[in-house]
Amino acid sequence: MENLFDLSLINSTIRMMAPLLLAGLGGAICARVGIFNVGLDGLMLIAAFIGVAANVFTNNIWISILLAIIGTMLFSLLFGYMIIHLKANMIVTGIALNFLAIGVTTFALRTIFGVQGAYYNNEMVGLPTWRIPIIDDIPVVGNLLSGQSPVVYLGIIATIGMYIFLKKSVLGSHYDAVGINQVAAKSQGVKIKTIQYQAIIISGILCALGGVQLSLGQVTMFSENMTGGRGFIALVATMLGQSNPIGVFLAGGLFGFTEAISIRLQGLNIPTNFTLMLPYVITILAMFVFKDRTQLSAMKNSQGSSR
Amino acid sequence: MLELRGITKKYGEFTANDQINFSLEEQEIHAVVGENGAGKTTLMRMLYGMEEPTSGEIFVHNEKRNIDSPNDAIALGIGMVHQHFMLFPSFTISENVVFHHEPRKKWRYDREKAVEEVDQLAKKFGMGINPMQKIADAPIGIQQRVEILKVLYQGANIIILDEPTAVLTPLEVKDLLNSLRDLVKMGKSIILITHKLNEVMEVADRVTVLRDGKVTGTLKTEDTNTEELSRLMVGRQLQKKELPEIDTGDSILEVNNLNVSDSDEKSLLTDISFQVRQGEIVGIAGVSGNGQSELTQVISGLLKVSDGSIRLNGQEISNQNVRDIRDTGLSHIPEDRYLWGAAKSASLLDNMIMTNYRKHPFHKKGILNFKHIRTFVADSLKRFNVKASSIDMNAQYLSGGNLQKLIAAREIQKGAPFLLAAEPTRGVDIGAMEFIHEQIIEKRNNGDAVLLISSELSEILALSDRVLVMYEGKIVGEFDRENVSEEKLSLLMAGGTYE
Amino acid sequence: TEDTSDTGNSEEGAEASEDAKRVAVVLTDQIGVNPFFQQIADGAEQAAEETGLEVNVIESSDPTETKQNLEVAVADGYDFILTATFDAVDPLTEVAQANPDRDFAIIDAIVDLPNVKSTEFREYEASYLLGTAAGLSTETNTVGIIPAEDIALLDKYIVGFQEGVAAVNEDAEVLVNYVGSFEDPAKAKEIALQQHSNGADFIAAAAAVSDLGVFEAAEEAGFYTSGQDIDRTVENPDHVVLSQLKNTDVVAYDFVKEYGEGVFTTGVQSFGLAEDGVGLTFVTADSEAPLHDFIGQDTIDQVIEIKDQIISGEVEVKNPLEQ
Amino acid sequence: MNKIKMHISGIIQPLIAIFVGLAVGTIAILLAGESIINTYREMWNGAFGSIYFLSNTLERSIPIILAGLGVAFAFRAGFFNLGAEGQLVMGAVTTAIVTVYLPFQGVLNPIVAITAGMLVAGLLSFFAGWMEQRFQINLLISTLLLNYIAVLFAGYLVSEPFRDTSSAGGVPQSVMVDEASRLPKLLEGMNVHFGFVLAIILTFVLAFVIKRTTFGYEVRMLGQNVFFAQYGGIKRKKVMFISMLISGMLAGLGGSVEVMGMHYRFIEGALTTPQFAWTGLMAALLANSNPIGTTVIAIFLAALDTGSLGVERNTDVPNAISDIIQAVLILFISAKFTFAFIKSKKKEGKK
Ligand SMILES: Nc1ncnc2c1ncn2[C@@H]1O[C@H](COP(=O)(O)OP(=O)(O)OP(=O)(O)O)[C@@H](O)[C@H]1O
Ligand SMILES: Nc1ncnc2c1ncn2[C@@H]1O[C@H](COP(=O)(O)OP(=O)(O)OP(=O)(O)O)[C@@H](O)[C@H]1O
Ligand SMILES: [Mg+2]
Ligand SMILES: [Mg+2]
Repeated sequence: MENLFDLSLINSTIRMMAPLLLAGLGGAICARVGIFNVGLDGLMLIAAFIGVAANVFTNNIWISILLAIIGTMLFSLLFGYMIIHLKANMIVTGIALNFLAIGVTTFALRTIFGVQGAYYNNEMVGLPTWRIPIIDDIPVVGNLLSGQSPVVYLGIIATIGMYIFLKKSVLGSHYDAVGINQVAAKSQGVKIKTIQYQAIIISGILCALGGVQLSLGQVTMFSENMTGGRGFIALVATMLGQSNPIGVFLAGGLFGFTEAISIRLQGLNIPTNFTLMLPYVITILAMFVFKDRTQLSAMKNSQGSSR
Repeated sequence: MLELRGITKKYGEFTANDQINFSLEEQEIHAVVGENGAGKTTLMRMLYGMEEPTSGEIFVHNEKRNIDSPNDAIALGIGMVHQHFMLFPSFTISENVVFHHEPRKKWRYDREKAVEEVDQLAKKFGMGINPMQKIADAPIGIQQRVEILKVLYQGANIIILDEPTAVLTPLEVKDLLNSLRDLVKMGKSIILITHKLNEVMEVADRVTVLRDGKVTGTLKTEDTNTEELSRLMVGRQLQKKELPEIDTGDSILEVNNLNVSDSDEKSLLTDISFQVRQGEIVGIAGVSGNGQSELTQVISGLLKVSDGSIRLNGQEISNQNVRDIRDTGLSHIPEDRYLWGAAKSASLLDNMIMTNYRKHPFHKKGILNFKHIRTFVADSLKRFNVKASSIDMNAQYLSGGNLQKLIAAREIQKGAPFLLAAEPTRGVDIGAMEFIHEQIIEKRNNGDAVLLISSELSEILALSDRVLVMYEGKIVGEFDRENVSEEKLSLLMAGGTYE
Repeated sequence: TEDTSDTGNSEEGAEASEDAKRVAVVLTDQIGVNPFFQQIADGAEQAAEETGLEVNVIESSDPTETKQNLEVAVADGYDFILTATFDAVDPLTEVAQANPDRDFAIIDAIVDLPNVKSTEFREYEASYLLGTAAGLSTETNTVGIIPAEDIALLDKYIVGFQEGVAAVNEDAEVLVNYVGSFEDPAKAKEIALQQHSNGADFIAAAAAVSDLGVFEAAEEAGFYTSGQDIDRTVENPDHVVLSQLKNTDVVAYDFVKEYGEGVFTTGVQSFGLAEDGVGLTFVTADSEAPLHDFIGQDTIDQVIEIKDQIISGEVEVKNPLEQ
Repeated sequence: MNKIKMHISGIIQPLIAIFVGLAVGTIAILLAGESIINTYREMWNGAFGSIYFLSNTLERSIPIILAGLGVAFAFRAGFFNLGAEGQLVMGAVTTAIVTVYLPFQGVLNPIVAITAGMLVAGLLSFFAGWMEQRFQINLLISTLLLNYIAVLFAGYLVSEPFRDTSSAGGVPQSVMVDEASRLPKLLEGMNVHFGFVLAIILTFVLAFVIKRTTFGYEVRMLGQNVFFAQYGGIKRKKVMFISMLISGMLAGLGGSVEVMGMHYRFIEGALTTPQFAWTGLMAALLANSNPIGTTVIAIFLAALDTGSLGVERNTDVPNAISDIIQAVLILFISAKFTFAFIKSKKKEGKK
């Protein structure tokens, strides 16, 4: 109990939230252009696998990440093609993508490595941890912020980058426009499909990083279905954060934090199933505080803009 | 400067445009008129690159062009103000105007410059707007201006306006028509689609009439008149009707000291009092956005009353739920047929029984009686001239005018003692308008009470026994049918005082 | 599906060898979920090869599938059907009752029927040994165990471990943190790091696939850990310093071999330290990996002594599920 | 003319989907080095090869159908209920506990126990609806999160207070249902049980309610256009509460009958591992929330599952292949294929 709040808690939070944050940002960029991406979990799983497979064959972490990104992008393009060109139902496609990811990775695990369940070997090169020169020397903060995997830093950079992109860039405002009123954007000559594909590709890249962080950052191995539903939690983070990068960051942080806390609470005499529930309960409670205004205003908008 | 030759557009078996020839001269206002579904919008969408013609050719400045996307159109100097607004509610006015042609510093969006440019542009064309305002907070008239500014910002020389006046108040219409004239003076050419022939006569140089996808005539406005145009449009002569004198009876709707505020305590309606009696049509005139929508909603139970009372048929109905109010005796033609009035993806049948489904013999013990319903719906649609291929088709495939007739049919058929008719003919062609007007008058003649809320002054003047004027949430004037004039009303509607 | 014969198809199978008896191994989960399943399949296959039986391993992934696979195995005419784990108890009970003339066996759970041979393992005896080894070796007087889920079944590992630690080291604290999943190595790693930061220098992994996360944490943070069911020390002898053993392969091998040799009898068997059904590396079985100094031969010698006491009955380790 | 076209495109689409699904499966089978025809034959046999296999398929479809119907019903009213999984599990665990503690066995016992299960599941879904109505809590998030909570809570119930301690296993499961109270099997020695009859009856009841009753009309109109429904005097709150309640009850029933007709107890994970709820959700979406369509597709998806069991038993093909085939099939069924084809043809024709 005395160890409930300590430095390692924050460290632990950052580690746990990184994949959620990355995939959540992927969900957010899709949501911005009017795509509800339920396939985040599948995309992460694919990336986690490719990252490990590539690592085994190349023994180079950077090439592994690159290949994971390319492979995941292909899958996200499949998702995009289905929903944009073939007008398939987004949710069905997303769920099917998740099933497909489980099938493909399990199948590949067997056919490529001849093992089932999990694959790891000692020669694999995991993500390094980076010490950030100046921050590292600051007493407490250094311990917290330095010494994480580069992908974690990428997650933070992606959050800020996406925020700037959406708020400050011209293209970002086009993304928003596509999400708010597709017909209007189209009538002004915006290439809706191009933008949606871009968003889906970005989402693929972000999920790939999330997946790689899972299989090469947090651990260095692949196990079947190792995302364990993190993609769905990322989806929750997307929605709770109202598709705003900062919001997603906070939502992911909340989730990572409560999960880290919940492990520590196991020391108390509470049945474990209840401590495991904590992140979900807290998230629901958080929704009472952070009302989903986008939904409310969407309702209002539809009233205002219709004639 | 623009010419369409032999344009044909087919949707499957259906021909929306049939061998259309059309030309636009430099600095001309060329009106396009036609009934709902005549093919006006379709034609313009092809010109703007949003639809592909099945056959035919488009010439711009005597060169044959393929317009495959709005980008092509914009590049050729063609801009379009759509029948339905193409705006982003959560964006500001300036963001909407410069959209897709944003001023930038490298990749960055230069919002300050956008505001500046839009401000200048608006000043140049004499349109008062606040570039920083959000579209969601802007009244419809302003939104319309934003649409035009958008086209101007893109540097269009050919401006297509698809029914731009349908949602505007008389004053706003006047403003708009003036702006159009100014635009032409500054070298623009304009295609104006409208249902309102007086606007055509007032502002257009030439007019092309469409009927069933074909051109039935292209005329100079100097050489024609509204009667001729009407005949070309509908293929028959329209006749005007008079309101017969009848005795008014008990008051059906009584509104006393009604106050409504929004969630921020801002007053939307202030101290409204009036009544509507049996055998009477009371018209509420006003520039839209002055509380008419709120009044409609509060009477029909969609909005909460803050203070005061509303009595319908002798019963207090303020803050009752919609169902109870309807059961007390309300029929309601809503102001926005797509938002409130219908479910687009539901069948005509489903749309038609909304007011009746809870009554016998429409259901027995909660089970819908389709035998009765089908004959009822088929009969009603026939009686109200709704052109539809089947009662099972989706409402979205009905043209706007026909859908409006369906809604009118639904509400009038109900036989309630009070009809709340909000913008009952907005954006509807003359034939349909005439028909709906006749039905409203007939209802009055049967001794029912009608509250007519319309931003269309001619409609108010044509139908009302009594006229109330609303301005900024208050009733600022009342006239009897005999001593009402358009000027007096316009003055009050604009916030002026009279005498 | 791992066939040793050409195909497992019923018609073709019969053709392949006229009189070869056929064995079905119906597993209640995917093999990959737990090395334990792999062991059963391997043991059965080896015995089948030696005795000229035909064997087909069938994986299921939920109780309904298990039941249906058992039923189909009966219908397809398999002579002997082997299954495993408690998840198979309900389905097997039903199927075995309906087919009294067929032979069945279940590993790691008991189905008390005349045509079923059952085995249970006394894992808690091995856990106890592991606990004593941990209690003797710890330098921080803090050890941990990371089970998959908070379910009574896993008390066989947890309680035995706790008792073992307490028996040799009164001051030692035992941290218990559940992963919440058998297949989440990332979370298991996080928990292991957490326990380590709370002072644990030895952490027993008891969470199937999730164990890999604990091993990684050990390597990264520099503490010691142990594996479960099979000898995991070979994978990383510097950090995985012990492994609790559960010789399901031996049992599976025995059962199939007995059947192949025609000496199969039904009934209930219990495997503990005495029967060499469970054990601990270096204590009951040698390992290819060298013994780590953290444990040390001294400790091993003491643990061997305790093992002998358990076998002789001098020390009694109770089944935590019957306490 | 148009109708014929629509019918043809209605058939072509699934055909293309099946073709692509099988083609992808073929590639995977080739990679695994197995006989293609043999694999597909085993798949067919596993799903429909005999009455026994058909009965397995039908049995498997029961929770999928019921979860799917639940989702479909809420969806018809415009509410996206992603909580079928939690509702399924809460229904099952409640039934499993109630049946054991009821003082009587026999016909009445399952009726009471199943009703209790449905009620609890219904209330769970109702709770999400209430939070949406009262506090504007996004239904998608709340139902998704409640799944985790419900599954963990049910797990707690059967690993602590209501665990079956009679057997030495120590696995989290409830006490066995008394034999007299179990739902009957439809055929001797076959797995399909009375729950299937319930599911089919409810399919038609639901189709009838949605299409032919005033309440169904309110549900449909609310789902099509909230504003229109409000304008017409339909009470959103009432319709939402009732439809969320019914939606949850249907999913809950799916869990309850699995307990009373198949497993005879609540076993942790037995309803979540097979992804019943998500499969049901897909069935509902693929069928556009039409109850009869949902049920037909649910049976088809169940057949893919049982078919893959056949593949698993009789070939060396990793059963992950059936996951792949399934996913691809679903992907392509939901695609608007014919549309895209006709469109591209038209364009080519013109150029
Ligand atoms: N995408 C489409 N698919 C099929 N038919 C269409 C489509 N768009 C328009 N139509 C049909 O083409 C006809 C002409 O439509 P159009 O929009 O051009 O009419 P309009 O003259 O603008 O009418 P209104 O005055 O009501 O706006 C209508 O009957 C309509 O049903
Ligand atoms: N996807 C579509 N398929 C078939 N017809 C369509 C489609 N979209 C629109 N239409 C038809 O296009 C026509 C024009 O519709 P639009 O919304 O432009 O104007 P409207 O509703 O007819 O307006 P108004 O009555 O105000 O002139 C309508 O007849 C409508 O039925
Ligand atoms: Mg129109
Ligand atoms: Mg039009």
